Amino acid sequence: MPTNNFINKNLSDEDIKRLHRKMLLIRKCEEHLGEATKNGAFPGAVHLYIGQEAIAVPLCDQLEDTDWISSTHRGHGHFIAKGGDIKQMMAEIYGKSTGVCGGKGGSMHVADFKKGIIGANGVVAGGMGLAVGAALAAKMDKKGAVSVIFFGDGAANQGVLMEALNISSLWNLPMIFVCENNQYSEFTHTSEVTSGKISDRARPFNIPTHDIDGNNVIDMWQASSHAVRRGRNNEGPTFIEAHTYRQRGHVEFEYTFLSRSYRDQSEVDLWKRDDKDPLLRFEKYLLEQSLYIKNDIERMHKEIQDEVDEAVSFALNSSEPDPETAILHMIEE
Amino acid sequence: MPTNNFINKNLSDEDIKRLHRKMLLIRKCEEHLGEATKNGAFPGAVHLYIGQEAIAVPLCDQLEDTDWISSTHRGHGHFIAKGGDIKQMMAEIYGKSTGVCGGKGGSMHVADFKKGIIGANGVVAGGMGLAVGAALAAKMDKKGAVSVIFFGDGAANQGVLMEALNISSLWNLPMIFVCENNQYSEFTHTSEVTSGKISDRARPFNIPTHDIDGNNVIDMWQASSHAVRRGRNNEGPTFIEAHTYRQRGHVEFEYTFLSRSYRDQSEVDLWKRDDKDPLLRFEKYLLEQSLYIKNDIERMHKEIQDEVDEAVSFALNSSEPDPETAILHMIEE
Amino acid sequence: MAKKRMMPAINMALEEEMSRNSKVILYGEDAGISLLGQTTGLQEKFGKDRVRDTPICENIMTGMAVGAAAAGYRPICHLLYGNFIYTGFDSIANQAAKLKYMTGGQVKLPIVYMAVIGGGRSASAQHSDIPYPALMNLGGIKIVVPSNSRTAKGLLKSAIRDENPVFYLTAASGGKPEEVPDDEDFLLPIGKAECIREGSDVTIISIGSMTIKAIQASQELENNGISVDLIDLLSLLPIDEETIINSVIKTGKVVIVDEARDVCSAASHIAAIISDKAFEYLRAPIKRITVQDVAIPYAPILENSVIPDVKDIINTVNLLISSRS
Amino acid sequence: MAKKRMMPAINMALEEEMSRNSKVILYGEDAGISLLGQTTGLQEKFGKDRVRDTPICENIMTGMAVGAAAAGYRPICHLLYGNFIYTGFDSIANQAAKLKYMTGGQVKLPIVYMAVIGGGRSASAQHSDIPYPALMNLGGIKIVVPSNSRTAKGLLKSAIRDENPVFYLTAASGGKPEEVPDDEDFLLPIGKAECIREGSDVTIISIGSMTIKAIQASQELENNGISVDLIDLLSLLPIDEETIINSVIKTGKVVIVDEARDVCSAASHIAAIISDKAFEYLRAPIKRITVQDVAIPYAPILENSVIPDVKDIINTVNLLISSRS
Ligand SMILES: Cc1ncc(C[n+]2csc(CCOP(=O)(O)OP(=O)(O)O)c2C)c(N)n1
Ligand SMILES: Cc1ncc(C[n+]2csc(CCOP(=O)(O)OP(=O)(O)O)c2C)c(N)n1
Ligand SMILES: [Mg+2]
Ligand SMILES: [Mg+2]
Repeated sequence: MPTNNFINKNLSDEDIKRLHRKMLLIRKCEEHLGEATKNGAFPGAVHLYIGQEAIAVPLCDQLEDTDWISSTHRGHGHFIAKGGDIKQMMAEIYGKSTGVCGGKGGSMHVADFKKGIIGANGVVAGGMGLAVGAALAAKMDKKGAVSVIFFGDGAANQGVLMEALNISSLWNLPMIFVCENNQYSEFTHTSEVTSGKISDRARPFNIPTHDIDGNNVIDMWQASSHAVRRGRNNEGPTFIEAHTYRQRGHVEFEYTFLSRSYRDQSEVDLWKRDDKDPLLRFEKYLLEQSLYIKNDIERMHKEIQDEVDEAVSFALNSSEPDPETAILHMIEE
Repeated sequence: MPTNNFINKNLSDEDIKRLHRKMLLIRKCEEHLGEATKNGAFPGAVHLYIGQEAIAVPLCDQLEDTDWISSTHRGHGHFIAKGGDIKQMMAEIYGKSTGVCGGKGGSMHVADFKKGIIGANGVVAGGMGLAVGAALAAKMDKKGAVSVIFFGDGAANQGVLMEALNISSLWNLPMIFVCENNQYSEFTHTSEVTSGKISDRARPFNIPTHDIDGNNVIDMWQASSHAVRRGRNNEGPTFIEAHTYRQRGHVEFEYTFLSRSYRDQSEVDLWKRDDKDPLLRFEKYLLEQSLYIKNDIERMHKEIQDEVDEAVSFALNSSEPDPETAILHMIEE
Repeated sequence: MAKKRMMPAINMALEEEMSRNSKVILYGEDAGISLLGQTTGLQEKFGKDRVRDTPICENIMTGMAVGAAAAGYRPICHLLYGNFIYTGFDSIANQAAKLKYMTGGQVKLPIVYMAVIGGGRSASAQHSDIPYPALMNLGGIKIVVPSNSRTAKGLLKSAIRDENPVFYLTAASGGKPEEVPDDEDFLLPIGKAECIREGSDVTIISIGSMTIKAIQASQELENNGISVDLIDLLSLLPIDEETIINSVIKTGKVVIVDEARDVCSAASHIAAIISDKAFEYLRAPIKRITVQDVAIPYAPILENSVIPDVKDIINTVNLLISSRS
Repeated sequence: MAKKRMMPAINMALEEEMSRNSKVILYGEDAGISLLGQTTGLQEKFGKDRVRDTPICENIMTGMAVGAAAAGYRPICHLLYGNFIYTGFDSIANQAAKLKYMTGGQVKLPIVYMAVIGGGRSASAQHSDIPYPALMNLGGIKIVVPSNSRTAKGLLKSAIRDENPVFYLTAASGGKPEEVPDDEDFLLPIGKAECIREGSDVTIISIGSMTIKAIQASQELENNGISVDLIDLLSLLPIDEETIINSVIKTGKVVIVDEARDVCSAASHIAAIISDKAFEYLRAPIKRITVQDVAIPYAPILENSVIPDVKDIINTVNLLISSRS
């Protein structure tokens, strides 16, 4: 998988730089969370998106606030990619009153409906129905909005996927199915729990599929562009299987409670290399294409790191939620 | 669909006659129930198997008591085909103490575990998990037993089907999936609620499929024979989509409560003709092949009718269940 | 005002609300032709866009309602029978009941989940359950159980206008025709019980299908000189604690009639409320008349033996009245 | 006898029962490596045939257990978190709980459904539910909720040997190490509560995770001269009515501590039983200490504010004791 397989047909330099920036923002946020969780800086567990940034970013880049996304327990990346505010996200994960959910949701429930972010979801494949429902609404609104479900290879084994494919196809819904096949479902390799090729599961429903390298941001941009176009033009659903790799544990800190390892460190290391890791590959490409010089990239890293640090400070400096708020928001009065 | 497309490669005359007898037995039972329900002869509603006999019979003919079947709300045919006792079935539907479930289950729950009949099921696709569980048991027992799930075209839209396909394929279970596509799901034509071809849904899981004329008893026998052989030899699951037609209403008596019709009578009539109806087609073939003369068939009809009448008398003459038994059997004490 | 049975009353409410607000949409299996009669004619009137026939897939149907509601619609998800609520339970319990809370109140979820419940028709165990006990603990939803055509109309209209997921559960066994107001704004408040008959000797609290039996029983009891305060509960979430407690203050004796199985039934929770908040007014044990913990059997003689009937109510009240204190 | 935490105690019971009976099989997501520790090492010991890693598909997992049990095995279906019981609810409610009954008792269904439940770990709403209120009404199943390592072992072994579907629900938040008998036939009877401490002023009934808090509270109360009869309920289906009622006869005052949301909680049903069958012995309102009807929030300060704690128990008991009568 050499870097020169980035074949860019549609993207301007501006576009490319914007994608890079977003991917980097996700990476830095996640790296912070990975570090901070070791010190117990925030209360809950986190599932990090590191290594999968090239999936959410190019797709969400083509979406508006009026489009919908619904995602997974590994949902920070989707939230950020769709324009979620990282201050509010950090504050949420830190369990603060200024969090996007007021401290009620935490990492697995970051959501911002104003921005079309239905949110992360703690139930595997739990976001599927939500996304299809939003797609139905989008279809009925006739304003060309689309709805995206991000889900894992593990989630692809939940039957609700088949129900979603059937109904999306039948009703010609503006649905975009994005299976992020990161090769693991918790601690089990996909091949042990998944029969056949996941993208083939869309075929019986005559849904166009893309089976792509999810660590190649341009490939993902192109597949997304096709899917978004179809949705906007009322041409129906599209299925993307994006092959990638989960560089981090299923959940941070898992080595503290697992009785044994489940994959070789060498495998992980392989995927962190600059010909595999989506960000490093992309940066290599940026340099090769002379879109940036090394200095620019360093500057970008610093700039983004500052942004993340600021978000973390915001979270740290925010107040705890008022316990009185715990009983609010179950019911609309 | 001319009758001469019965291409018999494996069946002896004895086999053929046995299949005919079983199909006729189902037909006569169901005809009785269709008539009797008009007079309110028994308490619950019935969903009749008329027109689908060529599916359950040739498959179950190749099964032993140690093999399992799990079926649907339209389950009398499967029960009889697998060797269920028609006296006990009639008594059950008549709500009597001698019923196979002691009057607790009724039409939608006829079952006989001693005979491998997990039973009919009132929840669409509800039998899927039960059959897969039995297949797992069969696999672990290593005695070559197989497990069959009969389900409708409507049930094929329940996500649990995909879960069943995945796990059966992964674990190489001796499962036989039989989708009886009778073109209707209640009052809705399959095409309106089902995207694509149902048998294609097994393909992503690399499960061999048969897409056959379910009104052709020999075709169904052959497909079943392949499926059963695979199961017995530990070669894994097989999927059969058997195309047929629901000659009766979804439920008997539906015209009394539906506000409008949902299909043309001419369509129904077409499928009742002797080149379409599985029993009539089969009888025509029996005559053509000189396996029977007309007289034999008439004799058979009478013989079977007597058998059914006897079962009905048994049911009618049986006592009501003792109300005290209502509180038994929830829990094994 | 005309006499209508339950299903036509429901149909009327649906038609009025769909006419009133174009954001109201409805979907379910055979919603067009209508298996049970609630939705008859709606597809013809409002089109296949707003009244949709779905495949059989309760699992996603319940979740779709949440997504569509979050995106601005007011979906009515028709689940046919109460037992199929279980089939779609995941999205109900994990999404519909919690999404608003988990996201800090960001979203409104105006959803109606509709189904018929209960026995009495030899439909056996998988078509006769009373599913509300499994729903009542979830929080984040409302539950209404009308007892007749009038309350069926008034509560459905309120449910459709409510900004929360509301379970709208009506007795499968129907009921008698009854006067139903034509008023297009005839709303009954969710969370409010109705006192059907005032009395002083005993409180009977009834739910859904049991109300008609409780009315009959109260009549007979009255004929024997026992004065019944009869409360038709109508809403299970929220429960009208005030009406219940005020009645107990008057009578000091309570019988609760619920077609659910006994353990963790609505009746249990009502008893718990009373034994906490109205303890000092109680003058006798709180009696629950429910289904013993069995599934609903098929044969009528068995089914009748497990579902509470008028005689059960009368006997229980008589026992309570004759007990000392 | 050695001190063990909850998970190792569960692991021990699983290993003993799987060794004892080759028909016992176990499956679940990552059952081999074990996310939570219950099943650690079992796959290595018993092989991939008897200890299976499943895909994520709770919907069929719960149903498969029924089929495998009907066909002669004793499956343990590991569902990880209590919230995923909802994901597999259809086959639980419509099949496991009813199949025996619907078929006139033809079949035995020796199944264990296993999950961790409850909050206290900032796991938020979809990983912290107490699902038993949704299960208790179903009938046809049993439910046990051990409170520590010893009861965890004894009840799991009984659950595996039981001929019915048993829900085996343990607190996700674990607990302290405690003595666990090595005895391979150490069984605790399902349906039997344990009286942890004898007293005369007030009965405290606690469930699962709440028992440890109730013990602490009882201790403190005792220090202040209030004598507590503390019952660790252990089984929710069936409920040990006898032990409960005998205690109420002694004390006349009851507090029930349940980590479930309040409406239709186990606490509600226990209150209902008492207010019916032990009414004449009651000398004060029956108090429930439960979670208000909210989902479990993420931030610790919020979560702590909704989950019952030692102070809540003490305050409630004090109030009850100081009330007249
Ligand atoms: C319904 C449900 N079952 C099980 C779990 C536990 N669980 C959380 S994440 C996970 C694996 C998900 O794998 P995948 O979909 O591939 O996503 P990834 O973690 O790789 O991003 C499991 C089993 C859950 N959260 N929800
Ligand atoms: C879970 C569930 N949803 C809905 C129903 C109501 N229902 C009963 S039969 C049926 C249609 C089934 O169609 P199909 O599977 O094709 O079987 P057929 O009746 O044609 O034999 C429906 C929707 C049900 N019984 N169970
Ligand atoms: Mg994965
Ligand atoms: Mg059909």
